[in-house]
Amino acid sequence: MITKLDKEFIRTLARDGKRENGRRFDEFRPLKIELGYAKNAEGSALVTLGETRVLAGVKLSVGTPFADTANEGVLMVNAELGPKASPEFEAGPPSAQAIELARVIDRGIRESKCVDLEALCITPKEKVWIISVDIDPLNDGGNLMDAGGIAAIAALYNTKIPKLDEDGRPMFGTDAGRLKLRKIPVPVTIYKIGSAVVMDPDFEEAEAADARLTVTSVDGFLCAMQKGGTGNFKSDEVVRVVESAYGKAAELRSAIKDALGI
Amino acid sequence: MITKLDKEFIRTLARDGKRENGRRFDEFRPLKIELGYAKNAEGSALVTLGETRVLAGVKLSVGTPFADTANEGVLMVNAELGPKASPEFEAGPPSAQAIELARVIDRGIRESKCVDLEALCITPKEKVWIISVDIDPLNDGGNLMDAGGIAAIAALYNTKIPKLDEDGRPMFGTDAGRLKLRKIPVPVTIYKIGSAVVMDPDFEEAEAADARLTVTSVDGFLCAMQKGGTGNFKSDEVVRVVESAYGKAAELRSAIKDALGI
Amino acid sequence: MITKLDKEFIRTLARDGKRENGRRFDEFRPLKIELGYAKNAEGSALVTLGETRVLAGVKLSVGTPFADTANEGVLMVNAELGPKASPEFEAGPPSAQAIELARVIDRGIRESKCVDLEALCITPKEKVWIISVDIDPLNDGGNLMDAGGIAAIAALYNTKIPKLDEDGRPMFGTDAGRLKLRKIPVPVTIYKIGSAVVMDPDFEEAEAADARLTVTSVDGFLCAMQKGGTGNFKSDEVVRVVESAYGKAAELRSAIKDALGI
Amino acid sequence: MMAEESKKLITGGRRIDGRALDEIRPMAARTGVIARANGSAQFAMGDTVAIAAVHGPREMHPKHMQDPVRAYLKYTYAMAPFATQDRVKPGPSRRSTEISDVSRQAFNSVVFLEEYPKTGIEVYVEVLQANASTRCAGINAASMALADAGIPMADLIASCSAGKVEGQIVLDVAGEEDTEGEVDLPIAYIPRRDEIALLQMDGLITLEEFKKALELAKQGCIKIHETLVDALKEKYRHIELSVSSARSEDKEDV
Amino acid sequence: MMAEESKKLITGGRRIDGRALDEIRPMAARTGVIARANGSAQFAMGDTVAIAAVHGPREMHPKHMQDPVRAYLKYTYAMAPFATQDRVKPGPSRRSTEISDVSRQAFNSVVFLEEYPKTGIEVYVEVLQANASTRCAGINAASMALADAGIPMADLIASCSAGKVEGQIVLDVAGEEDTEGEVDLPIAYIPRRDEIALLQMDGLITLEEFKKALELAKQGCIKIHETLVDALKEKYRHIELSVSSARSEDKEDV
Amino acid sequence: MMAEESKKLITGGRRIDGRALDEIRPMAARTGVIARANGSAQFAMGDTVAIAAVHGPREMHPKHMQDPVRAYLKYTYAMAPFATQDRVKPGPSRRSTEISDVSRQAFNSVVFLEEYPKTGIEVYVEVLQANASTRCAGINAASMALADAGIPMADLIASCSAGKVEGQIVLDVAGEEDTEGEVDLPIAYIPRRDEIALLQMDGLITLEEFKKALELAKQGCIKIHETLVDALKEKYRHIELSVSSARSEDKEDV
Repeated sequence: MITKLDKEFIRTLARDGKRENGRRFDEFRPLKIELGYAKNAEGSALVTLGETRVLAGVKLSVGTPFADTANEGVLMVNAELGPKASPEFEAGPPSAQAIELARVIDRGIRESKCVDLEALCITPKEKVWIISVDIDPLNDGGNLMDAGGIAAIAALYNTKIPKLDEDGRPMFGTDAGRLKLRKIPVPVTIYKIGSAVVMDPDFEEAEAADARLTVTSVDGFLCAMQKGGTGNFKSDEVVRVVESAYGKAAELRSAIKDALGI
Repeated sequence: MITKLDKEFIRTLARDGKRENGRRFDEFRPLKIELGYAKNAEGSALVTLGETRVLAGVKLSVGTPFADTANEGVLMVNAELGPKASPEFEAGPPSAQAIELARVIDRGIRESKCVDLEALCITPKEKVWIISVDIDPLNDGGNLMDAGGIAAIAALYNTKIPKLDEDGRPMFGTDAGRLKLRKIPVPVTIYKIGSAVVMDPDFEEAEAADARLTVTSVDGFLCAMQKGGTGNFKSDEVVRVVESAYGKAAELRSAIKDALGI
Repeated sequence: MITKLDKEFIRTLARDGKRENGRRFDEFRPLKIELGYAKNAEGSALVTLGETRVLAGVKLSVGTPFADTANEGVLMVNAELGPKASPEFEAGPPSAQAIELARVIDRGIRESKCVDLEALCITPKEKVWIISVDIDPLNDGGNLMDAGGIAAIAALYNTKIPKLDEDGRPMFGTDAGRLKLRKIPVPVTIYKIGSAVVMDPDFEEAEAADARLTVTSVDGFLCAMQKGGTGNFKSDEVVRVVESAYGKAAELRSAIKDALGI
Repeated sequence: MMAEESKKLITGGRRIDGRALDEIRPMAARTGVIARANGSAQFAMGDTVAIAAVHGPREMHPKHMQDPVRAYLKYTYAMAPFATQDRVKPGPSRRSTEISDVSRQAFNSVVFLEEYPKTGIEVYVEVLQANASTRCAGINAASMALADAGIPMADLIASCSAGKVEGQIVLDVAGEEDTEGEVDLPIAYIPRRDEIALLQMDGLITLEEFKKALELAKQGCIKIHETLVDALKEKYRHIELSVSSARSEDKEDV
Repeated sequence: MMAEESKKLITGGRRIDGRALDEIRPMAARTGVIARANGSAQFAMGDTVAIAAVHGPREMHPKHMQDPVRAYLKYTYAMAPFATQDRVKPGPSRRSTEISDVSRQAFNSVVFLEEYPKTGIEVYVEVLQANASTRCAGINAASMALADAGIPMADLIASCSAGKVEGQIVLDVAGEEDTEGEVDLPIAYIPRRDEIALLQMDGLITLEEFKKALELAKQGCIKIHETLVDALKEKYRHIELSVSSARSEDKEDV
Repeated sequence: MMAEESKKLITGGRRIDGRALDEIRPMAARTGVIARANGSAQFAMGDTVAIAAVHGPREMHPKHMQDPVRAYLKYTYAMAPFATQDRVKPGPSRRSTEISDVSRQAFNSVVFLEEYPKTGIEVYVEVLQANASTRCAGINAASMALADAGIPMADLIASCSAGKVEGQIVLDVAGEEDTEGEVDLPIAYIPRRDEIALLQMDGLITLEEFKKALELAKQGCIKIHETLVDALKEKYRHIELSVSSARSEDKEDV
């Protein structure tokens, strides 16, 4: 946690249009994506945004589909805010914060329909691929939501589908082809500090914020949103903020595509 | 919790043959049963006993039978004492009190054999109906045991069995016939306050009681009993108390039948 | 827990080559094995080592094998340090101590290959025997590790495999033959008290110890080891200690064989 | 398959349940439904029914969570096991944990928590019947229950969802619109401050559509806010009546 | 099927295991079986065996559960994993939670808890072998263990069950009577006060049959009470012996 | 089957990955990898990678676990869900609980806990990639992280495993050696004191083989110890550089 004084300082700066780190309000820290960082995952990516580092890993397994989507694979996103990443995180079952992180990233991916779940059906009603995306923050330097969302999509992009043995069990390490992504959903979270709105806060800025709005979008469409924090947005402010998040996502998307070599 | 003084007052009144609410010792509060209160349940009933309100809902699903009763459906009763119903109830896994409530109601229903479990077999050894009865107290105004037991049996009486689709899964909202009840088991709990024994206590009376005995009966037979509380009954007192509970149950049963339109 | 003074006393004695109980450093308390102590178990043994009493029970069930050992039965060892056995043990899920106890005993049995798991396959890939060994300490008088390990192996030796009914379910109480043991793995734990090393400590000695090393062995081979405690062993000391544990195990093994009537 | 394709959710500006695009389902709002709570309410919009109880302000447990300068607001959203087609296992789920958390944050901005330092104010919401927009119904019930408990707030929060169904923006999605529709956008709104206290969105929507949906949801909240206020007035009318009749009795005594 | 029908549980006034209708299975009772407990005992009736340990009175954890005027009595009933045909998963179940609770309430009425304010008295019962009436065996073991721990009680509680088998009222149901019988009625009884401290009943029984079964169970408890008392006397006999021999040694010292 | 039999793990004194019998896989060690921890490090041996963070010394929660004379050392070993072939369910397992406990005990003997009474020192180890010897890699990472946090220790602990593969004693088992090999013997060693702080062993091994394996593992630990020291020197070199450059700046200021 940061002190009341630090919080005040950040808010005063923000009122004057400034950030302690010298960045513009809508300026992200340098983004770095390392694909294949975790070799036992079918896909993985380490995303660095300044001091923030988030590792995402994708594991595949074979299981039964849900009854109401009997011809589709299953996608699950999980996040743990393990105490290694921050002195604030506690051991134990996922906190509300970790659950929100996972669910917001999950919805961004799911609603964008970027993964063709029908292509992950092996035998209708019986066998489908289960995709588990695990978000593992290594250091919480602020803005885990965006870093985690980018790590998840990069890890999915990096995913190789294993071949199946004669009993229909995956042979890990083999490669029967890449998981195909139809779109690149990108989350951008806007933080409200006093009356200012900033992007990609570092840890102290995130702590000083009153509210945040995560907007995940693909080309042409918003696909998921989530407001958080005990402060609020005016209703016209929401519209402005969503527009700027959508614009920034387009910018980030081309950086991500460069990093992925698309 | 009530104060020691309130407790003393209730006990003194009871010694003099009186109740603060003016009722006779064996007098129940007005009983009201609203069937079908929860529309997404296959059966439901809201039971009102004075300030006490208990909602019971029945959900059906298809599952595998237990190995030792391969030709029978499965009946399960569950109760949660969620904090909404009383400032005394705590969040978290079911307390001993909630477990006892569920199990005593469960035994009353099960031992009476009022539900024909064999009629709930779909395919022997493979597929049977699973009946889940959930007891959900909305307000704990005393005597949850009897209100809950009546709500459970009324909800079962209200239950429609859904049709099955071609994959053998229930089509919720459809109606393939009523769940048939062969009997109406009714629990009556006797509370011992000092040397007095009262029925249907309100919250304060229940708190002031030393012991209680729940007697569930059907026409001609007792079917389940449970003593609770840290006080005791003399052995001849038990016999008298059981007799009066059995008598009162017959009285309540005709009121219930009226309410159910039987 | 024992007092600091008691601890000091035990350590001082040990420095002088003595034990309060008068035993030699490498002297076990009298060992007693009662087979078949728990009649509803397929196999059981109550082991007494002085005041220490440990009951082990074996239950068999039919289940599916692990995918990577599709032709083998499954062996599981579990231990609970229930509060009955000691004022120090707490209620709740297994403590780290209980988990270690179970896992060390498990490895001793598993690595010795004394149980022929392939003989426990009923139908490859589909049905195998699941052997659950439960370690249930009745009184913690020190050295639960060795007493528990001996109880486990004696209980396995005592195990009758039930016949299967026409549905392939075990008919408990019937006898289709004994579980065969190919070897008798015996754990011996060496405790380091100051610079002394003692075997089979009573409760106070175990509390006063800095470190321990459990060495499980069969004829000719070590099969599992585990160091515990916040103190350490010098590296040459480890070698000496392992040798003496191996020697003592041979001695105990013949006592155990006598008790089992082999 | 063909049958499904031919089934239209919107025909001639009317929805499958007969509503206009900007029409909320019939509402029912009532306070004082749980006698042993400090405050309580039940709120229904169509077949979605939620009940809320408020305990406190009371001593906060565990003690280390006491805040010396304000009350701690706890908000628990839960489903009755029989509220949906498939039975809901009791106990918190990931979904309910998230909804509880965003709802708690929404109320944090209106409840005057500083008035009750060191205490806990506990809001328990249970969905008795679910047909879409359950978090909205829960917030509306909780709003009334907090008012019923006499806990001071800057305003009543009202909550409503908009959605996109067959390409059209509609208010208060329900039934097949929920399962077949393209977008769900639940918000919570504070009319007096024109503030959005909760906002979640799922599904593909353009910026222009979003603006339209947000505005529609806001208008829905304003209507719901009126309903909540009316229900609370009803309560106070009863109290007033009792007070006046008490006065009459006083007179008779004289 | 035919075989089952022809199998009679009662023939000529004798039960399948040879007992008379009002006969308890052979009992074995022993104290001091767990050296590191303050008090302990093992009680068997036929193939049902329970062991009990008592820790305390000792400081109560967690502190907020301390009662300033009396000890808190904790009672935990558990099954050993290998006590039944199907392995019992360790940890509390709904069944064991209920049995623990009704047993705790029973002992609350006889233990002089006021003698040890702020402390906890913890009773741990484990069923090592189950063949019906396990809660009864547990209570009998716990009774002795509490006495063995020197904790003052108004009386020893004794527990026994009656049942209805092929229409006849029998004492101490066991084996196939348990699975095939019609009624199970476990009670706990305090002879000195003629009080019923625990009573549960399952199965269809008439009022008249119930009266008969209750009376039979009560008589069973009285017999068991004698067994418990004898087992405790045995213990004190040992202590007396040790004391006298200690005295002899004293003399020798002189 | 035949293929398996013909596959040799050791041929001509060389292992399947080309290493000599007494050769450790390539190592990579780095400190300061988690900015918000007091100390942190990452350690890799071949494809086994572990990361460690140290928080504290800081106030110990819960309070009743505070030790008035020394710090409480907490050690948590965990696997990333994607660290192995089959996904690892998050949360502690029996395996991870045991490894955490024996690792904690090992560090207890070197950390000067008396310097920080009443506090907690928390070590969190996560295996990012598992290819055998994960507890060893974890201990090596933790050793560096503790040093990086400036927590005084008698020595750095180094950890390595030996094994028996096709009857031969080898150092740092990996890959198919782990699944097909006969014995795994992980140890943790404190070179300055010649003490074994952790020792576990699985598999059939003779006394003579054990002596040889223990000696080999010890030699492995000594080599790893050098790597850890070098990585820490690297860190201090950076600090020194910063300090000298800071001094230069100071000068310039003058």
